[in-house]
Amino acid sequence: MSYIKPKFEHPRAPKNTLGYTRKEYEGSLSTLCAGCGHDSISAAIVDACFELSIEPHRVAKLSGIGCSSKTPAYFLNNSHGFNSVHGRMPSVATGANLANRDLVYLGVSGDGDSASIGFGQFAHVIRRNLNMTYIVMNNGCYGLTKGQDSATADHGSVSKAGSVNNFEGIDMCAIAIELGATFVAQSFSGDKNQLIPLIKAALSHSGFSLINVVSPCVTFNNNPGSTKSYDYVREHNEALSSLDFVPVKEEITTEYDEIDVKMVEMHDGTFIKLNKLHQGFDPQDKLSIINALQVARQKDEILTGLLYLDTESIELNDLIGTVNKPLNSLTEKELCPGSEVLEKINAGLR
Amino acid sequence: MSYIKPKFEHPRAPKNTLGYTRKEYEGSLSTLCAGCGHDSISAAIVDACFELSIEPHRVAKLSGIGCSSKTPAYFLNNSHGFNSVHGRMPSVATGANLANRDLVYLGVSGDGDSASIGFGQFAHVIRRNLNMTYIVMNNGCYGLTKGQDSATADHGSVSKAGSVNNFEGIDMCAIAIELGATFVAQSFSGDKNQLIPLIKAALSHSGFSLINVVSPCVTFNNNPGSTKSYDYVREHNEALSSLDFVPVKEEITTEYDEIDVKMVEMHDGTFIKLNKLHQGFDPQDKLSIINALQVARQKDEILTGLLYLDTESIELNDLIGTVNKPLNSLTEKELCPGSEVLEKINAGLR
Amino acid sequence: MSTINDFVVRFANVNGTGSASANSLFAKSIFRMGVPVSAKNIFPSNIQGLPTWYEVRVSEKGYLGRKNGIDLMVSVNPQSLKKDIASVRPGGYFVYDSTKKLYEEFLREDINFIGIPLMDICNREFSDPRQKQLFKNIVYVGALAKLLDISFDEIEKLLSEQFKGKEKLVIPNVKALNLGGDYIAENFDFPLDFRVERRDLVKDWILIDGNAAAGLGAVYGGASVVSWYPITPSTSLVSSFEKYANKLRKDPETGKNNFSVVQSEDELSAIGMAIGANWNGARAFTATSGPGLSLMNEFLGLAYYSEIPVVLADVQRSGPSTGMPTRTQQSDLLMAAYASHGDTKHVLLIPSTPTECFEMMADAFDLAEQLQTPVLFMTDLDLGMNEHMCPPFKWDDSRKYNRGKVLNAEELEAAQDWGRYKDVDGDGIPYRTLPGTHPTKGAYFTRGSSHDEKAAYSEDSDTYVRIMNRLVKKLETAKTLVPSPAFYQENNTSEIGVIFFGTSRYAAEEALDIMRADGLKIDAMRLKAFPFCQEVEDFIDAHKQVFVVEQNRDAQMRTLLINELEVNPKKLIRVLNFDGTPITADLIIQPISALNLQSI
Amino acid sequence: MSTINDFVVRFANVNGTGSASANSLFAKSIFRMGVPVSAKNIFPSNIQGLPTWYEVRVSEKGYLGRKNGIDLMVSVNPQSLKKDIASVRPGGYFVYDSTKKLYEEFLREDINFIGIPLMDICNREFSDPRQKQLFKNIVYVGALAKLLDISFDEIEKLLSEQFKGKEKLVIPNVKALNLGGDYIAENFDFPLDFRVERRDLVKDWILIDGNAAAGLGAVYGGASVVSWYPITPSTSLVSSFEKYANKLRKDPETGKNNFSVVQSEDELSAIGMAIGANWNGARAFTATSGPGLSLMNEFLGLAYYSEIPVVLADVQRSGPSTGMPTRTQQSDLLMAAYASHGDTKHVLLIPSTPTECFEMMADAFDLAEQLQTPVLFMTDLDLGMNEHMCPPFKWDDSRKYNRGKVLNAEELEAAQDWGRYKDVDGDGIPYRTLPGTHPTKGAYFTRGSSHDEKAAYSEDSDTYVRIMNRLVKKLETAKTLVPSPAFYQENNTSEIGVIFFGTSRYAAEEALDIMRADGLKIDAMRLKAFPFCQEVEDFIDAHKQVFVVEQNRDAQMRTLLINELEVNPKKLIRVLNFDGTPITADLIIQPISALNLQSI
Ligand SMILES: Cc1ncc(C[n+]2csc(CCOP(=O)(O)OP(=O)(O)O)c2C)c(N)n1
Ligand SMILES: Cc1ncc(C[n+]2csc(CCOP(=O)(O)OP(=O)(O)O)c2C)c(N)n1
Ligand code: SF4
Ligand code: SF4
Ligand SMILES: [Mg+2]
Ligand SMILES: [Mg+2]
Repeated sequence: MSYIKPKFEHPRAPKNTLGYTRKEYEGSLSTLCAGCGHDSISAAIVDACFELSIEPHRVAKLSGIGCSSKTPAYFLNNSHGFNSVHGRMPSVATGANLANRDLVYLGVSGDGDSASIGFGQFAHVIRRNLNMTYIVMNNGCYGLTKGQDSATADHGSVSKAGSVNNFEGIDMCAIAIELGATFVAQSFSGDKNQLIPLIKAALSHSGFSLINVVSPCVTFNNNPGSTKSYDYVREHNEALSSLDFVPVKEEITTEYDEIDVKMVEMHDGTFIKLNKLHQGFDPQDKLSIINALQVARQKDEILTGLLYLDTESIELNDLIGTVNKPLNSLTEKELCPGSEVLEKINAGLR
Repeated sequence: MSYIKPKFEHPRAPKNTLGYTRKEYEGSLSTLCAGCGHDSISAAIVDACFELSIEPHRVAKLSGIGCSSKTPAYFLNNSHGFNSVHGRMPSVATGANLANRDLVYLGVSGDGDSASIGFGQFAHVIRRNLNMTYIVMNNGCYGLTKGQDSATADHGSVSKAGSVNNFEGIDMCAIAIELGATFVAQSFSGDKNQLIPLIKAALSHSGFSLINVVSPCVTFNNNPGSTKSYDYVREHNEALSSLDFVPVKEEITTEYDEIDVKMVEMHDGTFIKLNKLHQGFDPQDKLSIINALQVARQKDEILTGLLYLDTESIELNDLIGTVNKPLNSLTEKELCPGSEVLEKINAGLR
Repeated sequence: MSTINDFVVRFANVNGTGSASANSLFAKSIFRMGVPVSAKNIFPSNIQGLPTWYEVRVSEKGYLGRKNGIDLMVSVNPQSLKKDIASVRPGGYFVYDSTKKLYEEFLREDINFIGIPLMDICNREFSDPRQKQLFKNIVYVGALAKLLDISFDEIEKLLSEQFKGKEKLVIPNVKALNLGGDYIAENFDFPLDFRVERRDLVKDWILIDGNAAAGLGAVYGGASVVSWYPITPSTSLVSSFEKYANKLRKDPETGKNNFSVVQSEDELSAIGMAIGANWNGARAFTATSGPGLSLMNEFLGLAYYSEIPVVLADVQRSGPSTGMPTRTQQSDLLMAAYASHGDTKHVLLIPSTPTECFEMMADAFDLAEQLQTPVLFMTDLDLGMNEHMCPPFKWDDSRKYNRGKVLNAEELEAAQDWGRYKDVDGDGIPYRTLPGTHPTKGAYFTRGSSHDEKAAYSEDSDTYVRIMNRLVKKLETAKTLVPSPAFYQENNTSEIGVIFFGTSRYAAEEALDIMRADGLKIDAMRLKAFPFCQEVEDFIDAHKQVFVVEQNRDAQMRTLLINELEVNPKKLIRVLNFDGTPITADLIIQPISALNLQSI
Repeated sequence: MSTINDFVVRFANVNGTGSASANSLFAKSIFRMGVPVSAKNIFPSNIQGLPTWYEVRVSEKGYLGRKNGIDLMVSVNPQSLKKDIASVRPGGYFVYDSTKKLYEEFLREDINFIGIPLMDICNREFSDPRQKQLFKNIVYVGALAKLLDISFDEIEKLLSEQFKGKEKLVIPNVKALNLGGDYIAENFDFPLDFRVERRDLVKDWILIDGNAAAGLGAVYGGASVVSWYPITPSTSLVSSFEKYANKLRKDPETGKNNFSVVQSEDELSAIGMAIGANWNGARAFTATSGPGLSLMNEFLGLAYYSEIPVVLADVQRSGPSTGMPTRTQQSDLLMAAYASHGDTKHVLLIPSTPTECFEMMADAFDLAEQLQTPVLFMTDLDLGMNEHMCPPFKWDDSRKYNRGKVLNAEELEAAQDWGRYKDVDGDGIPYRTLPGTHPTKGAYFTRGSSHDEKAAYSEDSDTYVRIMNRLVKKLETAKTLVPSPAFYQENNTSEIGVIFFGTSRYAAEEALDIMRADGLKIDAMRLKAFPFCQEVEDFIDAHKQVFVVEQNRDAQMRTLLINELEVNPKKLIRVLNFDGTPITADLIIQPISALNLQSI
């Protein structure tokens, strides 16, 4: 359990453009282990939503089952939350989104939840390009059931008990790109500066946004030999770029003609500013990132930052031609064809 | 239904090294639609097993549910067959293999079976490198439930009823490679010359072998506009190589020093001879095939042939350190520790 | 003496050869003559090339159940020839393609063979190879029309309706029809000793299959999200929804859809989406059959415990496992009623006709939202995939959807100490809120883990018990909301009762008439829902012996009755048919008469 | 007067702080003194930082069930302090860390407070920060030993066993122990008015949890393939198998494993693998809990219908849905017995002690192979995860595994017209073959679709019915093979009976003693299996009124009894506890006495 957050907030706590303070984006007290990476991600979510000035009650936060999946209780107390069943959050999120395309959908999952039992749903929600931000809190193990290897445990990673994992680890980002994901990022729970703008960018993307965040499990998978420990990740983290999220209205003052900076315009007119972009890599060129990921794997590097972005993305509701108005707000008038039509149908059946 | 096969077999029908004729590898009468691609694949399986001189009763043939999954009834009548439940054949095959690692495991599935409901099991059986040959009879639709699009239906493919598929199709081969598959091939039900040696090579591989075979559904998905029709596949088929399977004992007489021929030695000492190999492509270089698949996709080409082979593959039983002796043949002596040991255990619990 | 409007015709075809439309043309023409008719497809679980049958019962009295004994068999499938000849009742007729001679050994002395050289005729009269094949079916329809005195006019009218817009096709069809009729006229006596005679018994009734009706019911019931995974025999329910929605639910301005249908990757996902959509305030459903229902268990438990409405249509087929996927059964009842681990109970609706499919499917959404729980619409292959004659659909335009206890922003603003799982009204049903309603009020955390009245996570024993007991109370409330059973008498007059439900209705009503005509006093009740309302209990209480008719092996409804109503099992006698074919009146009469003879 | 060997101690800790081993040290020391003891963990569904309790009951009479009323509370968790103080029985004791003062408002007049400055002591006596933290637990064990007159020798012996090989650790542990004892000796009266006294009541019994025992049972039962997916409270069952197998099942020559354990990607896969392995002739099992069982429904139907042996251990927890994952319940019974769509029934085994876990788990494999069907081993969290005193494990070395009807190559060679699904022996159980056995004989096609006696696909109604009825016959045979119930009297002597099963045993036996001592005549039966054998029916027949004790809301076992044995529900009276804590004797006595007082 994390320590109790101060209840007191300074009267002059900064407010966002909606007039909310950060406090209004917080959640209940975390019951995770002190030092758990997941808590840092929760904090980054709070920051991102606060800074983006999202109305908290317009967010629906969903999860599966696991330590990671508990976190929606620890951020955004004014949002509706849904802690569903193990590995099946994507389907619940899909249904919710079909019912009301106007909310912001934020899904949180674990590597067990998404790469093991939920791998099918994970793949298919990507294929459908559901308009949601999907954060995998990836610790390479099943925290809540006491630390078994998950399907993202890397080949050769050593468990706390000393056993070596012989199976290939699933690379969530590479898989997502192969499955046609339109926004794919990777980060580290310990790197708030990278994570917060990534979450902001993901929330601004129209379509499916994956952020795979390596998030060490201090209790079961933070030992030497683990490839998901704080130490290992810090050493092997290779940021493809640092980035800033630039809200649409913000004036663009800096000079962008430097070689290693790239501005990517998002669907809603906001921008992502990629600084110190790796050479030979372009997040809008799928082949370049596929190659980069393969090469990084051979070098035991963990690439972080924005990996891939398709700004032409068409999200599910548009793919299937649904009206703009949220379906859950349709009234009898729009839903029910009425008795006259029915009489005609009857007539056709005689 | 296919036409009745001649019951009469010529007394001098050729025999394989075990003394069996091809007939002894056949199955029951197919009940699939006349012209269904799946029937050609069944025939190729019969040929491959016959030519490889596999003992039919040492094969276990398994499947899920679908037209494709019915086919194990149509080949190898002297093998035990298991028509399990929809999408879950990989788990049944895994259990079977763990119980007796000495048999040959041949799994047959459809694209609905493997890419939709069974995608999770498909991914995880690959990760475990189960020693089996896994054939996907891929027609881009659900034949048995009357032709709905499956998850391998290509983006933009037009259905018989005229609707356009808006979702990304899953590329079974690319996914398998990304997930660490150790033998990945692609073929076309109409190309017996390519398919038979591929099946032979797959059966000789120690570890997981995927053969994704485009297999048109004449009844529901053979219309113009479909990217899984006979015509489309014939036009867009781009063979990376033609190949021959060279049994270990066969004398190597031809000259192999030509530039476009590559000999790959398999785990059991047999060889695959790749003829007219595409330039810049090497089935033992993962990056080259990943790139080739991406490029082919952009050009609407269907790459066929042996795509990837890892000859260092270690199959599941070896990964987890199981004895060589089939577990199902262990006796009480090997299984039961006996009363003396139990008394010691009791003592430790007091 | 000839029998009027009372016989059974069976067609033996090869599936995938286009016989289906010819056969239903035959059935519909009788319907158009005002004579009650029912038709059943008996088809294989494959796409092309295997035997398939179509059985038409014509019944002046309006008995729409299946009946044993085939009066006339039309055989166009050599594969099943032997079996088909054997299945005709003595004295019946066997119509076949005489282009090829029948094997001597198949012939029977006790039936009449009517050979028509279908292939010869078509080869001679048509040039297009597809037409040569297809019109064989129309030729035999013409022959039957002659033999059975069916109006050629009605058939021609049906053909012109069918080919509206493609009028060119009408002419060769009519030609084929007449070729068949003429051949009979020239070569055989006609009409037969059983035949059709025009009546006015059909009134304003319609002919439709239950799945089509249910799909339409869902459109009328306001469903806007549908998630599903293909499986026989439920697939056509969703196709029907989609078809009607595409016609009736387009936004007039943009032409976009006021609904969405998503084919999911499996049934777990299908029910997950439906739950997610309902959680978020859209009316959503999924449809499946046995294997899918098995896969939905975990999610059903979540919806039950976290109190999310959801509608699930289960079109039952023969289990267990893959079973006989193209045969009917009522064998998912027990699983449906108690689906998922832990203590759970679910609401079931059980339609018996397409009209009820339409109504109950629409009602299911009201019920699910009122009760905030899954409602399972339990139909079967017979009802879902066969066309049934039934009363026309009705809709009261003043009807408002009952969305149950959902608080809007103003109500939330006014609410004192709202809690998602509080039993404010004493009916076990709490108030819910939808995401996005109010900036600071009404947000709560939905979970399948134990929670208190404020939806907070809790491992407290008392809290857990309180919520679990409230769910029991909610099911009590459900009993007052589900449809009451139908009775077949004003007052009970017998010590013997019979209970039936779903598609057993057709055969049961016929059996009832026959038994009553035979002087057997017997009261009857048709169940429409689970949990059972008071009237169900009263009916059982009022009788000494009650027969429970069902189409499964293990008498699952009887189990539910015994268990829920604390009935002495000795009182409830099983009447079972579970061979995959729809139950017949005979199968019901037999055990009842046998037992009653004994007890008299 | 002081009470000997009859009291309850509860420890309130924070989970993840290492208190577990200190607490079980406490319990085990009493056990070593020959005094019956039982201990229960009451832990949260999280990893670290939340309240967790450990409850130890000491009972001269050997009552191992939970008992209400805490005589002594050891509190080392400020989070739950208030609740913990409130939970002590009047006159009881509250031991706490007095380093910090207790809030005035928490104090109670009617209990005794024993403050020990645990933190101060440890800070003073130990330098290593981890030791400062960990040894607080040992200090309070020392204090308790003093207060309750527990032998320090026994504790020291236990410590040296525990740290065998790391002897250096023994010294500081003993030091901490004595620090606690000394503090009591210097500051308080001791021992208390209830205490421990050495006895010889434990005999050769052992102390182990049910999951460990079941895992060992599976090793002895010959399981060689295990496929599983982690879920509380079943995880430790598989860990136990793996631990013992790693010790006892290595191939002596190669050091390789004579077994394999695969952690699958989910429960569908876990049961699929177990089925595949059994199909191929290895003994295989999986273990899970409620949510996993829900997911396994489809595959269970396949195994039932295609007749494949498989063993499934369901360690039940509180449902529905995620429910209370770390609380106990017996609420998966109904789903387990009738799992999957269509008409199905499954065999259940219900152990009540670790000894039975060992035995029944081993027997489950014989039973599954004899019957060629799933066998579900139904235990619960209380049995699975808490250590229970129980008779030692026994194994008869002459025992041969009963592999059921499997034909080998010679038998196949000799067999006339073998058919996979033929009922040759009239017991409903056919003969099976394993892949690879014979070059030309015995191959067949396993399928979940309808099949005939030769395993060929069939849509024929008669064939389907024949096979389905044979499966009923097979279940009849199962009744003769499953373990008979246990009885608590030589002959029935009362009109009242009580039925219980599983972990209710502990409380029920205590209740029985008390009620009988109170002069209430009552017969008792403990169920061990489903389907019910004749003796179960006889017991119910022999009584006018039968109480059924179970740990679920909906009286699921009662439903099974009524439904399977055609019992009048009026006869079976529910005695239920479903709040997630193990049932107590009180909860059983209350309703029984109340009803019997009424009826007298
Ligand atoms: C159907 C089902 N199976 C198993 C479980 C048990 N379970 C709970 S959480 C979990 C794994 C969680 O791992 P992950 O998603 O990586 O989350 P983490 O705890 O590591 O953050 C499992 C197996 C469950 N709740 N439901
Ligand atoms: C659990 C479950 N859901 C749905 C079905 C219905 N079903 C049978 S086959 C099939 C799709 C088969 O498609 P595919 O695997 O591509 O095989 P094909 O027929 O195209 O060869 C479906 C959905 C089923 N049998 N089981
Ligand atoms: S067990 Fe691991 S994942 Fe779970 S809360 Fe603790 S540190 Fe985080
Ligand atoms: S429906 Fe399609 S896949 Fe099925 S048998 Fe016919 S052609 Fe083959
Ligand atoms: Mg994890
Ligand atoms: Mg397909």
